[in-house]
Amino acid sequence: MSAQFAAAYSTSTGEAFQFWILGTVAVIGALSTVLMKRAVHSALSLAGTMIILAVFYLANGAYFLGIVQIVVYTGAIMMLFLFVVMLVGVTAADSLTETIKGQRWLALLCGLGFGVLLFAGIGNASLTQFDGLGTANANGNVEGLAALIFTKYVFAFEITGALLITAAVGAMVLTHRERTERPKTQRELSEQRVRDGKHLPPLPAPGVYARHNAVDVQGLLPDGTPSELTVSKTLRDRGQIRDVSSEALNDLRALEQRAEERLERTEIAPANLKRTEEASK
Amino acid sequence: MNPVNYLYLSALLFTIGATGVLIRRNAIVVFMCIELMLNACNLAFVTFSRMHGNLDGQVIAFFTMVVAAAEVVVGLAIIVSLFRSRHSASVDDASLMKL
Amino acid sequence: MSFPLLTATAALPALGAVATAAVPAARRTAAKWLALLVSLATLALGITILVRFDPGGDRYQLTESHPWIADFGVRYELGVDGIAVALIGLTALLIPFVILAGWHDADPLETGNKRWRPTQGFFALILAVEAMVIISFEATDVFLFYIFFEAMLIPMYFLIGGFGDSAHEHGDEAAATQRSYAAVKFLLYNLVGGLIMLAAVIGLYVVAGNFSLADIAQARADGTLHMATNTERWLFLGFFFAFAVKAPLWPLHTWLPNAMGEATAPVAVLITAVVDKVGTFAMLRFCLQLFPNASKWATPVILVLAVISIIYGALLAVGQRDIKRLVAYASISHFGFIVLGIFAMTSQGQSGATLYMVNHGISTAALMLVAGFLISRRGSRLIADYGGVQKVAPVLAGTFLIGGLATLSLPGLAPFVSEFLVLVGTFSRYPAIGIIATFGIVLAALYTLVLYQRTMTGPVKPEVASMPDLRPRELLVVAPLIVLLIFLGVYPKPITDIVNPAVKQTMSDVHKKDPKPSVEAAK
Amino acid sequence: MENLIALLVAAPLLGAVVLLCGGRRLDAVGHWIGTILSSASFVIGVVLFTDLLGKNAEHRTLMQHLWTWVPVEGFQADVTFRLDQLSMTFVLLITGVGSLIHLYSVGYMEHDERRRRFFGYLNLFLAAMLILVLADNYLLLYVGWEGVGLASYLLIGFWQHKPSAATAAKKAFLVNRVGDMGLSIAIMLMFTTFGTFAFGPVLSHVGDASEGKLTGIALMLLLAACGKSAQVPLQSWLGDAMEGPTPVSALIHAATMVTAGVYLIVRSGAIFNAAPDAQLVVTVVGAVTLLFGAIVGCAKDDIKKALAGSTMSQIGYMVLAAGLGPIGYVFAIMHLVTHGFFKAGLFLGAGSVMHGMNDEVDMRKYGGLRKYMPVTFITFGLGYLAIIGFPGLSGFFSKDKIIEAAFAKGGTEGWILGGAALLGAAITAFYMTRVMLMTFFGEKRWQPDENGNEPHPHESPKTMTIPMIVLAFGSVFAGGIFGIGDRFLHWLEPITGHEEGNSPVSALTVTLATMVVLVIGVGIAWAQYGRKPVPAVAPRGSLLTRAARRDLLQDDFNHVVLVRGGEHLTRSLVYVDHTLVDGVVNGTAASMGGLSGRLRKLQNGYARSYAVSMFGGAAILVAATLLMRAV
Repeated sequence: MSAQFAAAYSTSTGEAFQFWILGTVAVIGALSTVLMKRAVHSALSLAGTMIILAVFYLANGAYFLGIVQIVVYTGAIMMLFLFVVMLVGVTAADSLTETIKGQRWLALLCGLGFGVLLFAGIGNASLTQFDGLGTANANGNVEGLAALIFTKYVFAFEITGALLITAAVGAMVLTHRERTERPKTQRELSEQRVRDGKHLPPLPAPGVYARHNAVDVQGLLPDGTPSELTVSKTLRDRGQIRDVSSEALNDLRALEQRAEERLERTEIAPANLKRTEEASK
Repeated sequence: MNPVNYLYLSALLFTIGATGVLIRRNAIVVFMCIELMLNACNLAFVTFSRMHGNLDGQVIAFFTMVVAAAEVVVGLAIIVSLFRSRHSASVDDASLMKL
Repeated sequence: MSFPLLTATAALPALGAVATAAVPAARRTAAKWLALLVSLATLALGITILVRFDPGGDRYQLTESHPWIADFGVRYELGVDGIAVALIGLTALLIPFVILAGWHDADPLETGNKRWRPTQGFFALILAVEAMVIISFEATDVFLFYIFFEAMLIPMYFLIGGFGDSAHEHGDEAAATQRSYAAVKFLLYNLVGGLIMLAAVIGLYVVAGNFSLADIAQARADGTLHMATNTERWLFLGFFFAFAVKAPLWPLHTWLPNAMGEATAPVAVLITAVVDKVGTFAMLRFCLQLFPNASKWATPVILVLAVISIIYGALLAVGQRDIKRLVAYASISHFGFIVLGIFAMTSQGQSGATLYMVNHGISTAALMLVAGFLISRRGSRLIADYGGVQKVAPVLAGTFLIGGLATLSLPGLAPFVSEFLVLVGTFSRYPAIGIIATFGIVLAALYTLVLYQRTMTGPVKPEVASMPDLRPRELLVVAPLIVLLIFLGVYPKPITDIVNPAVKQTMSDVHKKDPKPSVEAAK
Repeated sequence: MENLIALLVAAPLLGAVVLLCGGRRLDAVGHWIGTILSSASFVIGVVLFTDLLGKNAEHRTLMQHLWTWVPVEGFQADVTFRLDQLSMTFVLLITGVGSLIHLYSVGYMEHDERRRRFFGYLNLFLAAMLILVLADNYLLLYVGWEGVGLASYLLIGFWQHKPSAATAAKKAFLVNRVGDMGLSIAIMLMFTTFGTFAFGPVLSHVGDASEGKLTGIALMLLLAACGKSAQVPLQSWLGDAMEGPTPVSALIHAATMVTAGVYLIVRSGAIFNAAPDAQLVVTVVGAVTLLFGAIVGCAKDDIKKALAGSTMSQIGYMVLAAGLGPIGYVFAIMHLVTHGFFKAGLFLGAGSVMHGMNDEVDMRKYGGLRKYMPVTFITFGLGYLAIIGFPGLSGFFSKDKIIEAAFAKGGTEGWILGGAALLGAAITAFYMTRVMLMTFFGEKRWQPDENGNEPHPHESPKTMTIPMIVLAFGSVFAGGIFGIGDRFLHWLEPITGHEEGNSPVSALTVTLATMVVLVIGVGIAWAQYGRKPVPAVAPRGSLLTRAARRDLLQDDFNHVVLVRGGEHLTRSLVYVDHTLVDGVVNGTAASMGGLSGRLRKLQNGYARSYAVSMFGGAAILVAATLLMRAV
């Protein structure tokens, strides 16, 4: 691989080519992570950037890390992200308008200043010598890493193990809700419902008299008003209730128009007549 | 090409990530930006490793990944429980630090 | 090892404070009696110190010394010289009277105080103040002193802010606002002073390498510890500023009238007669001993400030409409005299100043406590609300008059001796300043007599017509103080004998000798 | 024998303590306790006097050291009493007149429910006054000095429910305090000059001190004397002091306390002798006051205030004499003693008149009282004759000597001072005759008051008349006993020293001149008040009369300059303290509050906002690191 010969001051043309193409894409990915309205898009952009970074790791002679980057980061962590995004709501888009006064300008100013400082720092540092990993990776990259991790860094390694376990336990503690009391029995629940005076019978079913039977359509109450209760709470929360109140009339109007076109009538019958006709059907 | 360019790229990504942390309100995106910053650091470590011709930089990057993984686990757990109680993943909603 | 008498004297009221605070909420009376007994026991220990102290012996006696924070050379070092003994005696003496005078001041039944366990808190705080004041007088380690010098602000803050009298012309709401204003003002003033002092304490450590008063003074005297002139002056100013706030010296005085006006009379006595004495005491003990050259350097300015305090305080006292604020301004005037005596750098001045601290404590306590009894009867602090009290409550008026006469330094009462010593001591070195300060005695007569005339004489006002005379408990508070005022007025020797050697030491610390009379043969 | 001296003081002091702390249970016997204890003091005084008489003139000084009062490095004040001829004279006067007035008060204050306390105060006064004259050093004298001031304050303000009495008491104390300031400065000066302030060392080493310092001391002592003895310019309190009960006016404000200034000057004679400039000031003060008091006395219609003016004037004579130095010291004291008798007698007489006239003090509402109260008339009349210097009576011997001595000062000063003293004698004759005529002669002029109570003039009870009679005896004979054969001169000379001045005029001439001016004064008074009826309402009078009625505008001056000025000063200072001194502090606090309010807005609780500051901080740190590297 090209990276293996990168002990020289300059890298191969292939790597340069790869760097400029993929680097640009990585920056675009990073930018879209920040700028995309929907979290899911951000996550996908980030995943792309990470894959590119994995390639760069490989190019820099870090074979083990490159693979780990793909497997752990892109494979596991980003999926975890996507999972949470789904949990929270894929479609909910963030508003990108800023609510804290001056926050965006200050952030951009700080970011710009910090970037300039970092660039200046790197530019000023006398990074003239590149040793390359030729000798280090001579016995294989994984073996080299293993030798370091299990000798020089064994203590840190053990501690990170502990950290991981703690984090796992912590995540469980945070997300798990301990049941601190006996669950209520059916009887108690029904009694509770009677006591509270809330909706005693089962919730009404969605859909209106066979005209629609989709779950996202509200059923009508006897007086003709649609009832939100008939739609499942999840859909309600997502704001995905379909309003079909005007659909029947539109259908009728379209039907009449078509009929008139066919019959080449010009006059439209009065509305009350139509209604009687419909009723007779 | 001078491999120093990797460092510039790393700096750029880090800055973008940092700015993202500051301007986004969705906690999940903020988290992603933090991941981006961590990855930018990792890139720098890997580059340093190549520069110095030893594997210490890669070991550090490896540890960074582990820590990042742990952090993501806990962070996402926090976000989930926040979302559960507040029905929102906006970091601005948690402005209880104000008296 | 001998019995740690000094520690015990300070620890007893501290333990008493804890015990008093722990008395169950319903048993208010038990808390009162417990506090009184503890303060009396402390008085007994104070008297033991007085007896055990040998005026002809070492400079610091009954010393105790234990390492405390070894890394910074901070030691738990106690020791008393004559000045400290006198002031410890004063403190231990006054606290029982303060407690007795404030017997009902924090009783929820009497005052409607809605605080949690007010009675227990009130008396525990008083005892805590006593403990801290006593240990400040005893400490010979600068750092140890500093800690308690600052710590006593905490209980004082709560005493001022938490337990005012309800005698406010604009009602309880306004009274509470005024009170918290006064308490915060007190705290801030003293904290600023304390912080500046802290900087100086640290500076002293940097220069001297330890905190022991005796060691540093010894090293300075030997010449082994050399301080640059400017360093010494800055350190001196740091210390002096804190003490001048506490004392208080013009123009750092404005917290005192607020604090004394809003606090209950016993707490006001605690402020002016006990706590403020730590300031003047510390000038004598720390400023002069640690920084003799800087003290001499600053003397002219300090004397001018002291004279301004005397005249200014007296003039403002004349202009007050509020009895307690009047006494506060009178105290400012008196503190001017004390500072004058200390910095006149004569034996008479410094002995007089020490004696003045004791006498001012007793006389102000007498006047202020009687004023407190008066105010509690009528529910007003305004002078204009009184008149003709003498007719209905002659004993109250009589004791008030004697307290007032002590304040104006009538010969035969204790403050005269000290005031005259201060004046003579000042005059013999700085005649002009001495003469200006003498005007203070005319003004003192003016504000005292005007106060007496407006409140006690003249036709009886209808509001005071049914005012009861002093009750036995109140008489028990005032009578001993008056007896003491008269006794120390005609026979101050017991105190001067204790104080004189210490003053001699201090004079030699600052390398000053009394000015010689121009005709020596006469002596 | 020395040990008795302390008893002199202790007896009345005990009385004061017992009476003031005793409570109501002593109400019934309190006045007798007071009287007995003051008489006891008098008896001890007499015993000591006989003891002194039995000794040689050189050994007539007894000292009693009681205890060390203020022992401080380089400063020694002892409680030591010194009884010599000078203090003995005073002791007898104070305890003698004092006891008589105690007796008189038993009757005078009979109807006052606070009589016990009155006697307590009187005893306190006696004790303080005795400390004053017995003290062996100036500091102890200062104790007595202020002690009598306190007693005077309490007694003038005895009827405190009257605002005028309370004000007068306060005024007396304050004006005296100004004088006391002089005394304390004098003591300080003595201390810096001599290192001590005991009489013996100071007075015997006067010669070693510079004249400038001595003049300073002397002038400060004079200031003190002016305050206590109501001399110009500190005389304004004496007239107001008449608000006190009459026995008080007789004892304190006529016979004893007000003469303390004279005592001080005579006692410090050595200092004054060495400071001629100060002496000149003393004589001027004395001369001015004797005329001032006399003029004021002429215009007052209030019998007590007329007598108060007279007191001022007579003490002016004494101060004048004391200012003359050794020529006059003895006569100053002699006049002081005789004055003590006749002025006390006059005041007691006035008190007796008031007692009979329902406490009326306006002489225009008297008239013809000689028929109603004969004893009072006779004793008052004898006092009157004594004070105007009727030949053979006390005043004749003492006052004439002073006038002689004034002339004997020599030079222009002698003429001026002598002239002033003569003029004073004339005016004295005038106003005393006026008082006499308006009170006891002419037609009755009293009217029923608004309640319809017409006064029924009557003679006073025995307890009151007996002291008056005794004092009248003193007024008549004391001068003769002292003056004839210069007995008093020989008695006092060892202490005060004496010189015969070289008078430009002979003693006989002076006596004759005095007689002439006396006749003129009496004649004018007779022409104005004896021949024609006295109007019951005071006529408007000339400008001088009106000014004299208002104490020659001194009070108005005080009011405008001192009282108003002082009020403005204190008020503006209160304002300054509140707005400026406190304002700076509160302003600092407010600006701190404003600043923190602004800073608080940064703490908006948004984590992102804090993150920006963290990020900014990191940027600054990086910049700093880079800069450090670059440098």
